[in-house]
Amino acid sequence: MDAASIHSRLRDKFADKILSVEESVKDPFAVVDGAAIRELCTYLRDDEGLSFDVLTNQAGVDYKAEGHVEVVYHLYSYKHRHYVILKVRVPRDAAEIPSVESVWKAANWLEREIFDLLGVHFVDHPDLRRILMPEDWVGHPLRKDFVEPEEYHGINTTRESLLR
Amino acid sequence: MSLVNSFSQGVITTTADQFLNWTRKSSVWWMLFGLACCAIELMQTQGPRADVDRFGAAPRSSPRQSDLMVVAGTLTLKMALRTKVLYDQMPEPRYVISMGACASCGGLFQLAYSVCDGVDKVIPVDVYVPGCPPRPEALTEGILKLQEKMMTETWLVRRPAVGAQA
Amino acid sequence: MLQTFLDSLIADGTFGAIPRDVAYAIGMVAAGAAVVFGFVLNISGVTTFVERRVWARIQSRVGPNRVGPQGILQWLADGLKLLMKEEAIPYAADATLFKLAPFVVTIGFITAFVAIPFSSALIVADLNLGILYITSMTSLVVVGIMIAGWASNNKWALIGGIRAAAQIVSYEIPAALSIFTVILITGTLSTQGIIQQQGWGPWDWFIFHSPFTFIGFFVTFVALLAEGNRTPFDLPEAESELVAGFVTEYSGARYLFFFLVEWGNLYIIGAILVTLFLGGWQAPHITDSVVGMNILQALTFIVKSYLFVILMMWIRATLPRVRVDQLMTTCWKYLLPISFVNFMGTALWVMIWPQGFRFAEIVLTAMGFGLVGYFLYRVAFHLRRSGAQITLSPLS
Amino acid sequence: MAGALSEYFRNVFDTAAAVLEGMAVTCSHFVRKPTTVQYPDRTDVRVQDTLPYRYRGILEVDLEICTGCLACERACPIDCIVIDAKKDKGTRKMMLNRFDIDIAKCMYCGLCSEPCPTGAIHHTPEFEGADYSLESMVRRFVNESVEAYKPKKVEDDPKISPILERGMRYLDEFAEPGDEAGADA
Amino acid sequence: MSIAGFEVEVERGTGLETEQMTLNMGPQHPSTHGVLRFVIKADGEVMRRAVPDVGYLHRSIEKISEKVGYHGFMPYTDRVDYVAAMFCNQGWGMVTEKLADIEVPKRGEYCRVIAAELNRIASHLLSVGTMILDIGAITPFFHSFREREKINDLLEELCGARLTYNYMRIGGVAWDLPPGYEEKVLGFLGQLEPMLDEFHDLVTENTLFRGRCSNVAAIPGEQAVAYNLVGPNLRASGVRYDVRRDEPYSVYPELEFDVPVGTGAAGSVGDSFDRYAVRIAEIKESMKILRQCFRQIPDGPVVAKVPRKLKPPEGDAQIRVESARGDMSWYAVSDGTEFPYRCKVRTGSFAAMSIIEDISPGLMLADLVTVIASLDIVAPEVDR
Repeated sequence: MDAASIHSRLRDKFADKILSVEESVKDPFAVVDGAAIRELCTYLRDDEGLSFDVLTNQAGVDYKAEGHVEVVYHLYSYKHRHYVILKVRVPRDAAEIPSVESVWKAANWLEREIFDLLGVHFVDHPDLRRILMPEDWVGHPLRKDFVEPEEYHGINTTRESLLR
Repeated sequence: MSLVNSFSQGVITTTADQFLNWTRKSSVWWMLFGLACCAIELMQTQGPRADVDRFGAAPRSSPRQSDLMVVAGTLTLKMALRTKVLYDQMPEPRYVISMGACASCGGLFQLAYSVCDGVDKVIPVDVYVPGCPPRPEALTEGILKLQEKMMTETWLVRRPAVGAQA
Repeated sequence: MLQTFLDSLIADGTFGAIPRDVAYAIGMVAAGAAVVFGFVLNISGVTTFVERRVWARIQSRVGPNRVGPQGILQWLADGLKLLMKEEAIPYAADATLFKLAPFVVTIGFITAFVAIPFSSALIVADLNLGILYITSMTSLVVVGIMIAGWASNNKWALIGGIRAAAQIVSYEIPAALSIFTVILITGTLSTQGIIQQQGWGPWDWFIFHSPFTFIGFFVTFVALLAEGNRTPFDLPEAESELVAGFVTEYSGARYLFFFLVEWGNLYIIGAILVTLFLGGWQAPHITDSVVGMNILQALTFIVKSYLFVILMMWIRATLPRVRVDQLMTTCWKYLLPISFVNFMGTALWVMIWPQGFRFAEIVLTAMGFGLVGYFLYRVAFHLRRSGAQITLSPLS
Repeated sequence: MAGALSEYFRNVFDTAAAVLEGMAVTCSHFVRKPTTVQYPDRTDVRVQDTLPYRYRGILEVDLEICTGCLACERACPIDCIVIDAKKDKGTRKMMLNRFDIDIAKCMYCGLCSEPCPTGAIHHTPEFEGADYSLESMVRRFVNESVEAYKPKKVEDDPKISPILERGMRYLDEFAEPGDEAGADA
Repeated sequence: MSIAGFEVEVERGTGLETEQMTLNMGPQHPSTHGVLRFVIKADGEVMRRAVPDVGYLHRSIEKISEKVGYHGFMPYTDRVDYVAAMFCNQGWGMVTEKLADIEVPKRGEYCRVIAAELNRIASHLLSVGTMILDIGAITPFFHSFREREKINDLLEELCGARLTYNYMRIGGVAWDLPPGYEEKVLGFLGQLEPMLDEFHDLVTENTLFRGRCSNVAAIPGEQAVAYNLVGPNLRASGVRYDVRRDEPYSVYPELEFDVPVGTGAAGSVGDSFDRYAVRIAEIKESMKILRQCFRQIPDGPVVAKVPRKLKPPEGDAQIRVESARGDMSWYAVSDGTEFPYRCKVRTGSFAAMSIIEDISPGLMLADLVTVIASLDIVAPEVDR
């Protein structure tokens, strides 16, 4: 199934939850309502004709200028060999999305990573802890306004170049 | 050792020192402490082509039995604290080789927010080996350089006080 | 032998007014020190060097070859370096036990040498329960290992210690049962007695005495491998699982003791096997000189047992490690029943042919050599297939 | 019962056979020649000389043919090259006052030698550079300021032309970009 | 509960107070393949739970992409997965080419595939070698490294480095094949075959090795898919999916190869032995691909003309590459400047690492190292 027909199927089912679709770009995507993402994903996984059985990638992007954080879901179906891209946009200062961990186990760590690096809270995630950064790290590094700390546990994080 | 630095220079003490240094240099046991890319080259150094075992340098998995820590790869801030602990666990005399650009000064990861720019910020380093990653022969050269350094050390002979040399 | 020598010295008046018992004691200590420093430590040390070279060759490397000519001083450098290194005792460790463990292990290992017969005359003490003494003394090692694992206050070390205990205690049974098969034939526990009943020719060795001893030899070998913590049974110090097992926290000279015991034990295993199954020091009678014969016998014995040491290194380089449950399965489900059958079978065999059955011995010898022949054929096959360059020189 | 017993013995036999086969493989290695290259001293040729032409070892600069165009400095993603090239007011010639490479930081990616117009900056097969301090690992190529090379149509200086030739040969190794339609060719 | 076929009762009501032991494995541990840490709850030798703690090698490669530009990021991708760097090179090249609409010349694509498949062999050799080392046999590790060293030589001749190749460029590759390369590679493949046979005799057929791997951490197909396990790990669980065949990229449609899957040869489908066997089979497939490549490679340029300051149009793109550790998914966002706005890579080891917590209960301590090794986890791929 190509992206357009998947999108139209989604539109039929969740009319008001699909905020917009973009089909003229390289990777067509649908922007969906964050609050309904779990519902949508469950449908995408369980529907016979779609059966998106795998979440291949989940990426967070911080659009500082637009004031939102975007979480991109790349879904793929081993059965039908088609994929779809969903995007969820949440405001930067109140980034909260329902977790899809219950839909795909793979989302567990991917969501933890997005939480760690971009500070998006995934509601109902079973184990939302920092994953890559130390527990006592301050800030979310992949946010565009992240400032590298000068010192971490007494270790200076800057180094003077020898090429003075 | 209570004997350290307790004798003045003499033929016997210098010979004893030489002998001690010889045993140390001939049996550099390094700790299995691969961090990143360089760890693969560290394995290759131990592997059939380069075979650093020729010089008596064998791998040890416990820091307690190692003489040499080859910091092979990028040291992240999260790992830097552990590295200090591991170094503290090693018994004296201990040596550190900083293998590759990342361990020496952060290298290409100086731009990163989570990387400790150089292992010398955490523990003292004896030999720096350039390369990204250094090829096994380059690390072998680093170990030979370290052996050279070991041979110049004095244990029994009293070292001149700091500043007396000037 | 030692006693007669001491007696003659006392008669000479070398000891002067020293009481007889004290003279004995001094003599024993001197002899012990001579054995320990002249042979035991060296054989352990050299073994570490040989092992590294053997491994290296199997792994297409050259191994240590820079320290001294061909690297033969490598073990000396290793040992002396360890002696002169800082000895750290972990803060939370049980210091007394932590210090005690290496000595317990070493005692268990060195005292075993007392009853090892190097030639018809060269034995510290020909105890009349010799072989039992050796097995019980080597079992003392497990106590040391357990103490080490416990006292280190390190969980990896603890697991290593517990594993060692379970393993060594279990494998003691098949090992002892298989050793008893030989004792059924000889009727004596004395190591010299066992060897004297064998001959220099392979057909006179107990391994080819009957099909049961033939299998018993392999059972003993496997069980002793497990008792010596050697691959495929090196679980207590499994490097990839338990960091370094029970020695994780040991450094410096204390580690050196464990180090010596581990490699020295190989020689003891070889010596036990050679004594029991492979004719011990028995050599063809080519000279009438007692000294000459003794030298020849000692050489035979040392070479034979050292071949086993090399075999064990070679096994270690070849085989992966078993898992704990597989270790126990091997012992209780395979080795134990087989050694029981062996024991009963040998008993029957000895009842029927008390003087041995010549035909079976010759057939078994032929089979043994046939096995070696087939093995060599496979080796040649692998060599041919790989198309690798061949060199016969062990030097590098 | 019989099945279990035969399986029991088959297990024993299989294990023994597999062990024997493995031992035969390893035994055959006893007489194989080790593949070790005994760096540094016991080799027939220096290891450096056995490395391929493209090997990316420690960077070197031939100042004779350096044009001072700063292309390498710009290409370096981690700024481990620092060049100070200034036009001398009096002589109106490009002068190189400084050309430093921090080989401790360098990641040996080769991105700097690719845009060089003359092949002045290039990787050598040299890899030995271990040292006791980081400061000594900075390679400073300019001792006193030198004149930058000015490309000519035909190089006739006998001193420079072999160096330039070497530089151009180094550059030739890099692939020539085809145009985008080249895919169909 | 059952361990390796034996029913084991862990807690009997004997009144003995038992306590679970918390073990801390890593970050420095001989068999964690880099720096990984596991917090293990163990009941004697049996694990109740092994919780991975990653991030000890988080080098913020994704953030750096925002600072160094499209060309300058290429060497960094080498470090995403240093064991199989070619695939990361290729992934970054492909995603940028997709963003900027660059077409790679045919010969360039073939060069990429040749380099990548050589790298795949090297990576799998390392993987099986370290797996056997972790299981306790020392020699096969050295033998696989001996062969790997030869591949390193070949790649060194091609691109000048042994590990961090930086071979590919946006729009193609940096160097054409050196003269006489075909003979060298084919010569190497010719002698790799007997080596693999020997490996088979030494390792694969070894009952002790099989005993350690069979039925250890068998992952059923559905679980593997749910955790997004990819590459050899997924195929070992019986799911016949290979990006090279099912979502073809580069010149893979022109090449013929099989996709091996786990068959449960030593136990159940998807166990550690299957993962090992699939890797060995893939080495053979890669050899097949390499031979075809050299037969089919056309003449022509190897790299397209790409501006030195590349400014792809605004937008995002996602591509997938079949790396040695499976489907590697690259997602890049461009904002029209010469620096990428965001780059995200989802790697095979990341998923493989996340499944360990789920499959660890009931395994023995010794099995954990088998599982880590058989899943072929490379630490920087998890952490990036």
